[in-house]
Amino acid sequence: MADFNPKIVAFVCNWCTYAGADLTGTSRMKYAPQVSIVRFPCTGRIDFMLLLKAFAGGADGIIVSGCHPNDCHYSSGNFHARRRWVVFRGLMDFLGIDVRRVQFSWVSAAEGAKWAQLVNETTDRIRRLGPFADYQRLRGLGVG
Amino acid sequence: MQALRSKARELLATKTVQVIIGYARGGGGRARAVFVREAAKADALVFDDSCQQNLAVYLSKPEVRKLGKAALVATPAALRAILQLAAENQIAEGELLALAVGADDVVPLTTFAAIEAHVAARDGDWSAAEKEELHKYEAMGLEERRRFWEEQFSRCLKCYACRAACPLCYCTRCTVECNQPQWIPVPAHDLGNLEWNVMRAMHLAGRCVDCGDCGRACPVNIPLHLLNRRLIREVFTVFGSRSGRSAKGDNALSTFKPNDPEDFIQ
Amino acid sequence: MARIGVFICHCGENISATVDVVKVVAEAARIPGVAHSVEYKYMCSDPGQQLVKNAIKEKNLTGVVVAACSPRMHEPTFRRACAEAGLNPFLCEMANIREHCSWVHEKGEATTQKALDIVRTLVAKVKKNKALEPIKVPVTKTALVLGGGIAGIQAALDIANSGHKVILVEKAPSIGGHMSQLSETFPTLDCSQCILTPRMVEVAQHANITLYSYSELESLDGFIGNFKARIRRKARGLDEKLCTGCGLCMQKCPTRKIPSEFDAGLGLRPAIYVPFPQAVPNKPVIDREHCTYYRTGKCRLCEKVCPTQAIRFGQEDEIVEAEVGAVVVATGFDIKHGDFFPEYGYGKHQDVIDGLQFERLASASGPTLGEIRRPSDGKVPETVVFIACAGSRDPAKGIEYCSKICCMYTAKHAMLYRHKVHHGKPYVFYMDIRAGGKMYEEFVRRAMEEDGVQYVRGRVSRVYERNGRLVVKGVDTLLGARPLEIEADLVVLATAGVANAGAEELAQKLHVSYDAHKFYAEAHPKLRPVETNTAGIFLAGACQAPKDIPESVAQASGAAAKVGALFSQSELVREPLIAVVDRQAPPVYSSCVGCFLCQSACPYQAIEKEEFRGRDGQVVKTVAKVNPGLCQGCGTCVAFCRTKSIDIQGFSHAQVHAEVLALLERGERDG
Amino acid sequence: MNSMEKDTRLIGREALAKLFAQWLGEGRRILAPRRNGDKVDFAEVETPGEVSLDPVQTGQSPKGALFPRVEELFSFPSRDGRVELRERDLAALKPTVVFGLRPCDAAALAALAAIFNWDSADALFSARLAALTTVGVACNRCDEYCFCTSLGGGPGATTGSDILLTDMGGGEYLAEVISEKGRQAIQGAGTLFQPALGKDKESRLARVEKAFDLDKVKPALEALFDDEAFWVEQSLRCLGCGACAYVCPTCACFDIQDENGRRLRCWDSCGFGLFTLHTSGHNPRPLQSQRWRQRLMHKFAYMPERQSVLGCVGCGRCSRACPVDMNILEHLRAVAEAKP
Amino acid sequence: MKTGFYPGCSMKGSAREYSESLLAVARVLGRELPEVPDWNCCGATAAHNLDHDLALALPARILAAAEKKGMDEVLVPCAACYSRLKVTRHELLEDEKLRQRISGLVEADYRGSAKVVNIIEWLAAVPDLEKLVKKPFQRKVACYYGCLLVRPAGIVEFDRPEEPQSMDLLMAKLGAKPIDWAFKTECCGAGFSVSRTDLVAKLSGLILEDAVSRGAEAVIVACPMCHLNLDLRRPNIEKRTGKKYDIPVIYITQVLGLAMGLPPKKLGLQRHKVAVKFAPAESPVPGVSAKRGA
Repeated sequence: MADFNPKIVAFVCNWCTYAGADLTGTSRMKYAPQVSIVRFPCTGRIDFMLLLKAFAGGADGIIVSGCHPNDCHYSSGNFHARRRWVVFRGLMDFLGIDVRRVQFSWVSAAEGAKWAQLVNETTDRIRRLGPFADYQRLRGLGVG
Repeated sequence: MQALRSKARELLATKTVQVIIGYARGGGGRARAVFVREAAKADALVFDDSCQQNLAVYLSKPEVRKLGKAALVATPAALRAILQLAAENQIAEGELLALAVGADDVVPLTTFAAIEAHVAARDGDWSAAEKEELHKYEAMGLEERRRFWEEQFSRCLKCYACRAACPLCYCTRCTVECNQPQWIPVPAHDLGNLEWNVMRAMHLAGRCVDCGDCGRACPVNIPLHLLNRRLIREVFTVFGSRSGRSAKGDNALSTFKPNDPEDFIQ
Repeated sequence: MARIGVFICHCGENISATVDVVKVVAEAARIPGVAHSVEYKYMCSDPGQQLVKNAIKEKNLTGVVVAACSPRMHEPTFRRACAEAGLNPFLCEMANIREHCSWVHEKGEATTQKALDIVRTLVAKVKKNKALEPIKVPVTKTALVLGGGIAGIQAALDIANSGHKVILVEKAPSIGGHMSQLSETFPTLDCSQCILTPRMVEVAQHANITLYSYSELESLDGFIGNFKARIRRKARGLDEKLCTGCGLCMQKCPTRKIPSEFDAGLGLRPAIYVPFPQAVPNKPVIDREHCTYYRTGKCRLCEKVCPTQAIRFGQEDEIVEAEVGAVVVATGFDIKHGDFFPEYGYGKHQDVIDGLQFERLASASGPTLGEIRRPSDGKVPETVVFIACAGSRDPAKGIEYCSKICCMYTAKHAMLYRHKVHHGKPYVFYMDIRAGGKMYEEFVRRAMEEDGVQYVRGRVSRVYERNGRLVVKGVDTLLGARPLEIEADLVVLATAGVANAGAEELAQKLHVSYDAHKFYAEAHPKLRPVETNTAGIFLAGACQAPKDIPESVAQASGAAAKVGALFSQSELVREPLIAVVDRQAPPVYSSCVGCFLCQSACPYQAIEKEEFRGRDGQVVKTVAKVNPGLCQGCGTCVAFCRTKSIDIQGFSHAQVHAEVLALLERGERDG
Repeated sequence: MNSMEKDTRLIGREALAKLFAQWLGEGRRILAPRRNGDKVDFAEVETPGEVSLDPVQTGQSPKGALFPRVEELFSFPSRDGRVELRERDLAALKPTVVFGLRPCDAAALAALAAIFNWDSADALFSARLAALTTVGVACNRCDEYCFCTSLGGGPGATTGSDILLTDMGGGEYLAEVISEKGRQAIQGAGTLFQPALGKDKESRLARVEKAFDLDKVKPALEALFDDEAFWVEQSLRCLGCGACAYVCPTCACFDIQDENGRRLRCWDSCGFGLFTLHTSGHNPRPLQSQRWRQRLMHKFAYMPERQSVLGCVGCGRCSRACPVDMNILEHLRAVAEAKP
Repeated sequence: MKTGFYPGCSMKGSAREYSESLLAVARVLGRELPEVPDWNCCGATAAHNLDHDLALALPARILAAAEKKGMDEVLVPCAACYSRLKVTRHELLEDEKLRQRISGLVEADYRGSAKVVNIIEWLAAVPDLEKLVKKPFQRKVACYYGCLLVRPAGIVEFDRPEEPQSMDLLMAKLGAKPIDWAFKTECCGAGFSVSRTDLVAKLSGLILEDAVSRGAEAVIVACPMCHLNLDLRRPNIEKRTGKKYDIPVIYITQVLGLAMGLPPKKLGLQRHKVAVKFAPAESPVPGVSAKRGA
């Protein structure tokens, strides 16, 4: 699986993680290029449907990251997001979908290094898990 | 049952309500919903184990609302649905009264407070069988579970009977009907079916009142209620809240505690 | 049909070093909807911006994607450029191919491919962008200043002098803050009271300033330009209008042995008191905890002696409401009382005191009338040891940060001691001396060289009593780490400057963020040092971090200037990146079903109910509505909405959905 | 088609198995009622053993063989902005035998064809139909939901079947070869059959009583069109799901969706509020009562008018599938007996 | 809660009375104290001066063994051992890679479930200890914590590093009167107890002097090193200060034992160099020979 280049989508909030990822850049820390970032105002904005869309679109893994608890630029968006993800993970697991494919994280604007580490670790994990074939297969099934 | 009929007669005769939403004998030994508007027809009402449907679903149907103030023959699940609908601003105090039918009596519940009390007094855990049913699937391996649901969903027709039967699927525009952008594929292919069912379950998380009508309504027998059950337990064990218990209660997902668990967050 | 212009920046070498810019330009040109695709060395330069402007006009572009640095860097730049070229600024997006790509990946195909992915994503997004108009909200031209220390006073005066109304709220009975407690101030050694009290009086007399002393903020709602403040005026126990401040009540009060807060516990005050003679307002308060009448129901002596019958025992707290357009938080700091270092014996030995207490000892208005006498027996101390960094810069036992003011005031203390006790021997134990500031270093040198203060570079391990004297056990690291014992009569701890006790609670009332030490967080550590993350709320003084007087004053004036700028316009223009609820023609009105789950989720109480009535006047539908003033655009409501009726401008469903799909397209797209 | 002289024979279980083998050998796929859990539905089988004919009706109709839940009409993959159009390869459609469909389902094929080939012939549908052979099995049982006889059909009706089998008991089936297609399906299998020797199926057939007078229905419907109260009353219980339409052998409403470069045709239902929703937000059928009316009108008034065929064959599936026990038979009776 | 007992070398040698008294007390408390199976040297003080891996490996092996035996906590009465085990646990849990490497070295996996507790923590956790006091130990005592029990603060996270209180509180429970003194956590010179006895004499001398000058009747210790230096090295101390000190040095467990009314012999009091006897006003603790010297 080492040669497999996973597609990973990162849903991040504008104020902490996006800024943190900027810091990774300004600090010139290197990380795996398989991850692409979609910017949101807040993790609270991130609709679970988008995660489904990402998988349906062929993502092998997903990162969702925002401000640490109590750091939310909007004071509580990340708290709502956190609850949403608790439920979402429960459902995914019950449906037999490997929750390790979605990595949730808090990365602050000061944690450039943590972002790099998060991306690398997630990329490695997804590599080990391999392509999300079970899900991508579904695109084709059930059409006469 | 006699108690129910006479109560219904009284309520209609005294014009306390304009309609009784209850059960009548249907085809093939089934019970079916009936809307009794004349005291004389109250004898059509029945109540027994075949009366499963959550009649609260009719509270958001315009034609039924037009009939005027209703008395709803309520199973425990229907009572919970009424509270949840109230909590979500769909029905107001005094718009209806609930008839909680007991072994040989019928208790009219005229206020939400009364319904809350009634529900609280009889609130219980799932039966051993119900727990076992859920556990059966959780005991499966991840892959086994995936195969199971993939097969189940491959049969889904996207007829939306699950949605239509659900008292809390009262939205006049469902996410699946949004096409700018198209959130969920319209066709009933495997991907569309999975996304539809995930969305349905997620949108009921913290709201589902556990009546099981989604599963019962499914013409291809997909055990949909299990998805809701799984999340009901998640919400209860993790956030300690249960929907359909209060007419004011906040939805578990639109509230939070600063110290909610986050062991899964890196 | 969309006509998108893609502008790819080399950023000198910053991008082109690892990304094949030329290839990205070529590939981007083939993305459906892209009408124009070019590269340039420095897109943010004037010629670069000109490139964008010209293309907008010549190719009449419907959207612009600038692939360069982070939007957090130059989004405003290019949006402005677009606006100047006649394109709605919100039709411009930035593709971050520097911070998120060229800087973090090695040169190679994968990196170029990712740059292209990012561009494609933003092209897909911008195609869904809508022209937006800025939101205008009215501004109430009254400022609320919280805290009547020197920072609050300065801010209040500056705002008032620029012609705007100010409400100054101070929780203590008098304004003045810590500065009023100080003896003399470094580096000039002029008397603190002498320079402060005129300002205090000016505040009291200023036509534009309403002073609420002995008051606290109860709650703050609303948003920039339109805050609603509720202020609790604590019951003084007297009618301020009648009281002339004659002070008779204080002289007659039988309960006199209460440790004075103003004298840092070294002096005593009666139960009805003004904290200090020059207090503003010069009206006493009754300390109900100690007052004999409140405790026993008897006495009322003050009431009897009051020449104007001003005493009001029954008085209760009063809540006043005020509409303000901006808030300046100047609630100051506190010094850590007690001990990070139990081994120093603060609280155990009477003669181990903190810096503020020494200020009072040295102050002419203090309990010893300016003579340095130690608390235990009133003796003039022969030897005084000052311990700097008593808690500061000590992650293990104290706090990480440098309290900043201690080096200077310790030098000042040592000096003052020598000036008052000529034969006295002052020692200062220090880690480093931080005397950055105009005339500061010189000041410290004076202490060492002219006033013969003994500076010992080393830490103190403990202070203990040995037959009547305090033994200070330390080490002199400059003399070969030699253990050192000094027998002292008085030990002064430069304890750390810490946030106020109530800082956290207030922050939550104000919805401003704060750091790990409960100091309020500025919007940007360098470029927005006086703003908070909450629009319309500004910071002044030590509530943000320990500061000395000049700094606090400077920042206060800065905050005042910000407020002035805000008040200079009658309408406030805000970015329209906020949530909106779907509206349709009757009989639908809106796809919203009015479950109002969004309402409880909204952090800003921005979701309101709107009722639609039919011809008969009956309410036919109740749906959600977003208050554009309150909404901050977090979008939490959006993710909750099952009918997808709430959307957020700038991050709309259509936009993010398109982004996600585009991101994963990667060219191939078979059934 | 049925003008030729009657060709009736007998066939036993084992022979049937051989016939299945022959079909598979000819490269046909066989769809037949197969049990899956507590449901019996049409699915691919290889031997008669897999076929389950015990329930009165399958849960879903066999219409999927001609009109799948989701089907690709054509695709238009695009790469780097260049779009290519790919027609569907009709020749690749597998010849199919639908075995064990009931006479009502067989009759339904005509209704489907009438719709798909009404104004213009639907190429894909027609190709599927051409490749389809129907081997019906007459009903020897029925239930309270059956009403084929009220609509001119019957438990032994041959319309739409290429071959009709009747279970004569003792593992013997009476086989009526009805059409040319039927004849082709048993070509070279003559030895598998015995002569019928005047055996008659009538005695084996279920009794389905006439439930209403069809002639009254169409005029009654037209008269009732504006009787809002009537339709509200009739449909109060209806929740507006699509179960009835999706199990119906004749319902042919569909939606067109473009997805990942494919144009898909998928089932739709006039029972859905969205079905008639205009872009403007206006909906000519905002209420369920109007949609229920539409359901009946379309099947019993519009189709006979436009396609001169009924939109219903009386299989009763919709009534069985309905989560709230809407029984179309009752509603038709009500219409027929209504005094507008 | 299964508690394992790590004696370490001194408990078996120079500090036998410490473990004797501990076990005696444990018996009264009804607490089992099984030794960690096949325990080895903790590595103090030499190992961490020589080889970092070794310094971690030795305690890691001990902890792994305890964990394997299902022990939830390991009681380490010797402050030096305590420090080593505690530091090792901290470092391994902080750094997963290191944990794996060291686990490899000792061919045993330590996951951190077995915690490390010192004698004071362990006793403090005993519910209403005071109820077991038969003979209140009514003496003015100087609670001497030494260096290793409370340091490094960030790692041991036990009590206040410079002004600890836990032993004082414990003593108060037993009826003693802890004095406020200055040398609670000063160094006794343990590191030099063999190589530079002169330094030991100097440092320990200061400790005794302060305790005595503030009227202490006994110094209470929770560390064999401290005891050795304050008790066994008493002659060196007296030689250096030219003063005589009768003040006994008693293990915390011995005090508890006495308070519980256990016979002094069971507590090994007779093993001390400095006899445990108090000012004539009080009767000497029964059963203890009054003679000085060995």
